Amino acid sequence: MNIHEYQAKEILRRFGIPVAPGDVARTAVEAEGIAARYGGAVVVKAQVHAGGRGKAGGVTLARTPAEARAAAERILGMTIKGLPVGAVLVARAADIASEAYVGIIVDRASKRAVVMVSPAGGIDIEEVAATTPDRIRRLPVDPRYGFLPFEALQLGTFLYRDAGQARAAARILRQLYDAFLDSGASLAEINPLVTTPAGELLAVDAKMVIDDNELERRPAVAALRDASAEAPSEVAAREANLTFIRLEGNVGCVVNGAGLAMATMDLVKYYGGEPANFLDIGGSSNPDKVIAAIRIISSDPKVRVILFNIFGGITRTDDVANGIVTAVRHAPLRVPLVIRLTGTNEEAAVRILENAGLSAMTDMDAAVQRAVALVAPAGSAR
Amino acid sequence: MNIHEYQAKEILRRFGIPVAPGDVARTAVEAEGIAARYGGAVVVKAQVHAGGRGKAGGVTLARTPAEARAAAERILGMTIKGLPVGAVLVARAADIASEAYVGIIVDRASKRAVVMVSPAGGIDIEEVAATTPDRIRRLPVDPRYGFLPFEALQLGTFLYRDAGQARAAARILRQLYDAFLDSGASLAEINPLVTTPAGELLAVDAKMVIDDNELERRPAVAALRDASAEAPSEVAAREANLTFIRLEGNVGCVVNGAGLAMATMDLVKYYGGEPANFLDIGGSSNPDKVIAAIRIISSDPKVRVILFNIFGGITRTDDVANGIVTAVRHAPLRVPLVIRLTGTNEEAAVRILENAGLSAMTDMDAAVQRAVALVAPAGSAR
Amino acid sequence: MSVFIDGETRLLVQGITGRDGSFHTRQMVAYGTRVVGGVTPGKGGQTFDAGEGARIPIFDTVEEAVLATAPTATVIYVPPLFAADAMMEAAAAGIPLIVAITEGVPVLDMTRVDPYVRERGARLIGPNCPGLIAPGRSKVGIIPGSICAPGPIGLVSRSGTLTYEVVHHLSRAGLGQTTCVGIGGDPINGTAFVDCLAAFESDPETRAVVLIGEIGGSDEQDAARYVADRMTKPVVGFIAGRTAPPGRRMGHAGAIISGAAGTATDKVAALQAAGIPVADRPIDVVDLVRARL
Amino acid sequence: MSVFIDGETRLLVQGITGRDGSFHTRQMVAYGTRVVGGVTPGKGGQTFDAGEGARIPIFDTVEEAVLATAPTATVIYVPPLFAADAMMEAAAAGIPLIVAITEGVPVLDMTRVDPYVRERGARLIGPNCPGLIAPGRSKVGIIPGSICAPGPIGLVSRSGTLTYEVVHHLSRAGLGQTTCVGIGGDPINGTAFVDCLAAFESDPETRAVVLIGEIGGSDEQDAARYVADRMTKPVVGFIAGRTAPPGRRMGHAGAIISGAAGTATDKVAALQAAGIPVADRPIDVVDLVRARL
Repeated sequence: MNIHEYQAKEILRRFGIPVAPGDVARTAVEAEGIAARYGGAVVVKAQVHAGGRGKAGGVTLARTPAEARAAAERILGMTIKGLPVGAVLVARAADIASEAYVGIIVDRASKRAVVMVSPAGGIDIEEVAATTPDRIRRLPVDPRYGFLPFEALQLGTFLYRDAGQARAAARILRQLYDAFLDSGASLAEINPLVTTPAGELLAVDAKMVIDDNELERRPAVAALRDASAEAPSEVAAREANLTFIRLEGNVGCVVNGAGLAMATMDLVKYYGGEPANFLDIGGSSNPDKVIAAIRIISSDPKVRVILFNIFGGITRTDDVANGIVTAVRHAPLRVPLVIRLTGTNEEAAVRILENAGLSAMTDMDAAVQRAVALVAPAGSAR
Repeated sequence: MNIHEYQAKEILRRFGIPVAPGDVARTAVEAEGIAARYGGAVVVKAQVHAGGRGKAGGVTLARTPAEARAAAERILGMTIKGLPVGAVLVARAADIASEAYVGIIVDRASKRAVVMVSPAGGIDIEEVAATTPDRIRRLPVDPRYGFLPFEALQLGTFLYRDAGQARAAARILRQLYDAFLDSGASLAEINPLVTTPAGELLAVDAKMVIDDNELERRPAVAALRDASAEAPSEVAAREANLTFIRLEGNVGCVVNGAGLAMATMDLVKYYGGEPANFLDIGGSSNPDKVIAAIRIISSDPKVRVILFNIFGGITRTDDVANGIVTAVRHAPLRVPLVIRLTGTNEEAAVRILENAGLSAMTDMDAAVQRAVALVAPAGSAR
Repeated sequence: MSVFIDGETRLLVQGITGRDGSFHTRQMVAYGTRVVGGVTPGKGGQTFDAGEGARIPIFDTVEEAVLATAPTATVIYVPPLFAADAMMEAAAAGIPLIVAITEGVPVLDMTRVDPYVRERGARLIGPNCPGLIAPGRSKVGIIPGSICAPGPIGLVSRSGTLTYEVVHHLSRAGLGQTTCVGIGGDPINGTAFVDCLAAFESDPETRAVVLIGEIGGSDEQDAARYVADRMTKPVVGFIAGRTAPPGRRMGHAGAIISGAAGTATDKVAALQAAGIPVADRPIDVVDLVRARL
Repeated sequence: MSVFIDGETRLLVQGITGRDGSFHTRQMVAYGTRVVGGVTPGKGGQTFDAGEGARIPIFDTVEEAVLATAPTATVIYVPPLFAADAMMEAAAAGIPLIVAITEGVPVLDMTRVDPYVRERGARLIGPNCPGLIAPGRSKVGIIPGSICAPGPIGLVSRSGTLTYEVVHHLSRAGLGQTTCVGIGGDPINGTAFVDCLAAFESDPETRAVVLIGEIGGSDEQDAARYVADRMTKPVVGFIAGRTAPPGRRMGHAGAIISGAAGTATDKVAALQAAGIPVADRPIDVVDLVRARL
């Protein structure tokens, strides 16, 4: 789960990290008020779950409250990478002497949380890794001992020659690690961590991603979810317990299992089509999930066919068939349906579908080919 | 550092452990008020840093507020093992179906915190260990992983057949472990952990000992110290940064180093004397410590000679000599002084002492023999 | 022979009375797996009716179950927030093979489970995996027995139903399996491709191996290196997720492209560079395998 | 030969600019110890004047010091609440011998240090110990060099000044030492009596060993068992605390009688049962040793 910059900063503040003062505004008037309260220059920043908001014009320096109001007015009307901007962070502009990067991710190779720091802050850390890897230092944290003080000081010393700054950075790193663990995060970063002309360290931008699997035991973190900042179809899918990702094609896919779902998309592409989505109904064969899946995919105007690919193992294919029949009965589909079912209770499933006037196939390749043919201009199918 | 039962119970309550309701009283009237507030029967318990307070008459059941007042009146006047009782805990009496023991200590053999449980609660756990060791289960906690839920449930299952009680005990054990770690304890125990007739678990008595070395970084825990509950001479010694333990003999000992201090006491005994104390002035040769040591030992009316045994390594013997001279000058001693000094700056030390009319020896055995001879009835020295 | 499990495997089921645990215990017993005990705290002393006349004793703790039933493997169906504790409990009790089916285990929990299990010398498969099956001998987990057949192919996969699809094709083509292992789709799991490849390499019955990978991480690249350096038996690959967009989690917590190594393109290239043919479609695995037997 | 250290030992000093660290660094340099570097965070790049013309480079971290000076041992004088971190830092940097002088380290800190150091294969001596000295070769810690003399006796002790008392008697009687090791008076320390006995047993120069124990714990009993089972060289013992009352901490955090095994009586009996003569007085150690050479 993504959380907004202002939410991440609130968490970091709670763990003692010095963060540039700022407040969130949902209207231009609010933004003006915040800017007036701070007095000096502020930065107005779009709060949106998309990278590259700076390039998209979602970050603006404002020297007066009036400028802040105008900036907020403009940014609150924007859509960045398909996502509407519902809030802006109005933060006091910091004087910057230098910028560093500090971040923590879960690293699959070492199977540990890895703390990464670089004195080359303010830019994308992956770019630093690609161009000047010696300017990054990585420390995998042994989960059995935690992030030790001397380890933090090693990293602080890598970032700053000044002993006081190195110590301050070590403290911030350990606070960041505590915030990371306490929030059940899979990523937490401060970029840039700014040094002011007076030598103080200050977190000027912050990002945290929460492991979805942690949310059940961390209700306070789960409450940070801003559904208004997500695509409505993905919100609907999550509420129905489906894993759904919208893509650009026109072949809607409903599959059980993530690997098979990806393989189905790949096969659509292989036969010359373009998948409209990734959708995994999971192992359960709850008919409600099937109904929700059809509704969500149908709501995408680009979709021109819906392809079911169900391999019944735990999933009972007759349950899926019942879900399809119920969905179609309640709201007739505007696009054709191609259904592939095989495995557990396959015969019953086929009977259910045929009784409802629907036909089913048992071969994956054949089903994908038919779905692609239904959307392809005549003669263009592979 | 010892803390009182009522203080330990406050800590356990903060960690979520169900504790029998109770409040501390420093006067009989307060005790009566607390009993009146609870309504039913209460137990009035001496808050004193000494074991065996039950046998000493420091724990009394009171059925009415008047009885509670009378009990408090009596107990607040008591001295248990030389320590005056300054406060009583007035706790609601619990109905008891069964009693268990749960405790955590730091175990030197496994180098770990060890959680110990026994369904034979209410009695001294060392007695259980000696007589029915199979009724105790011990679990050394791996500090790298902490006390794991399944480990706690194993112990809970050992204590109770009932699944709900086993789970409740597991929860209490983990809370106790958290309290133990958070307080920097070297011991934390609940004895008895009572099962009420309704099947609820309740901590009826609690004990915690804090590692002195933890106090500097835990000011809230350090603030629990009740100096009024300690022997005044030990309070004075602690304030002077001396390690001091009062004993029953009449040969006062001032030594640098714990091992040498014990060996000196042993040698006093070997030559037929009785040491009056253990006193370690530590590695520093701060003259103030020497002065405080002489004052503390002199205040014991039993002491009839003061024996210095100083082996100068880090400790500079001339500093010790200066401390002795200063102390004697300020307040002439009522008892003779035997001084053994050897090692660093020995010659200077001897000169300082001789200039002040004091004599010094360099041999430990000779010095101890002389000290013992000074207090022994003629002809009884070995 | 099969790898990791065989007909002698004595299986414990953690979470035997739960919805998934009870269903799959009956499936496993029906398949012939020797399920010797189950664990559900608070139900110790009861028995579980696994069908076919099998009554399986239930214990409160794994420790008790181990003392009473001497299992050689355990399978875990407990809810995600309790799964890490269950894996550690199994390792602490000395069970050498731990198969964690549970999906949705927090990844930070797994950072602690990994060294704990390793220190105790146990093998963890999963979590978020379908388990494994040695066709005709034993099944541990949820892979449907009906689609498998005994034979000379070893199969290892990061996914569930995609595995079934491929196994189904293989079985229908007469290419039975020594063992099918699902290692799971999480970013941190206990057993990697290379562990399974090593096991298949030293299993005399296995004559060829099918490796089914997907986007995310670099486990396939590690496998490619291992095959090139250490394996004599033929390996055939399939990689799911060629059409997956970067930065989005494709269902599995581990199936997310971040960095070039995570892409299907990179993985396919790595496998091919190691001499491993990669199937374009699941069904193409059959011909690629057959050509190498 | 000596044990654990010798004339080739390259020593790092953690906390070199502190009150104790600076004083004892000068003492060690004066004794001839090869002090190659020091660590004080924030003073990296400076040098420490150790007297006798020795200017020792200071580093911010142990890691940097190790890269620049390749120490084979480190001695720790940092304040008690930072000592555990210093020990772990030294072990992480790969230093094989860590001598922690600091007194007052919280015992719960030591429960974490112990496995950390062990996993990295380092030997920890202390904390709360006087360190060790190989007379005429090297000294690491605070044992006064003036009371020691080279010779054939190995000495191991839980205490500081009591050790000096005994060493003083030995040296004056012409019984010099290969090495004197103070293992420290805390309940949890890195090196036990048995570790030192093993080292002395395999050191060709050591001809007899003196063991100075005290009340608390059962390290002396372990030592007695070890001597009976594994040692060929004569061992002489002394136990302090025969007059100590139970339940009171006699200065050392570890010197507290709790349970029968912690008493001096029990320890003396265990040593004697293992054939180890136990001196009544410190000075009696001399005759007991002499009789066995």
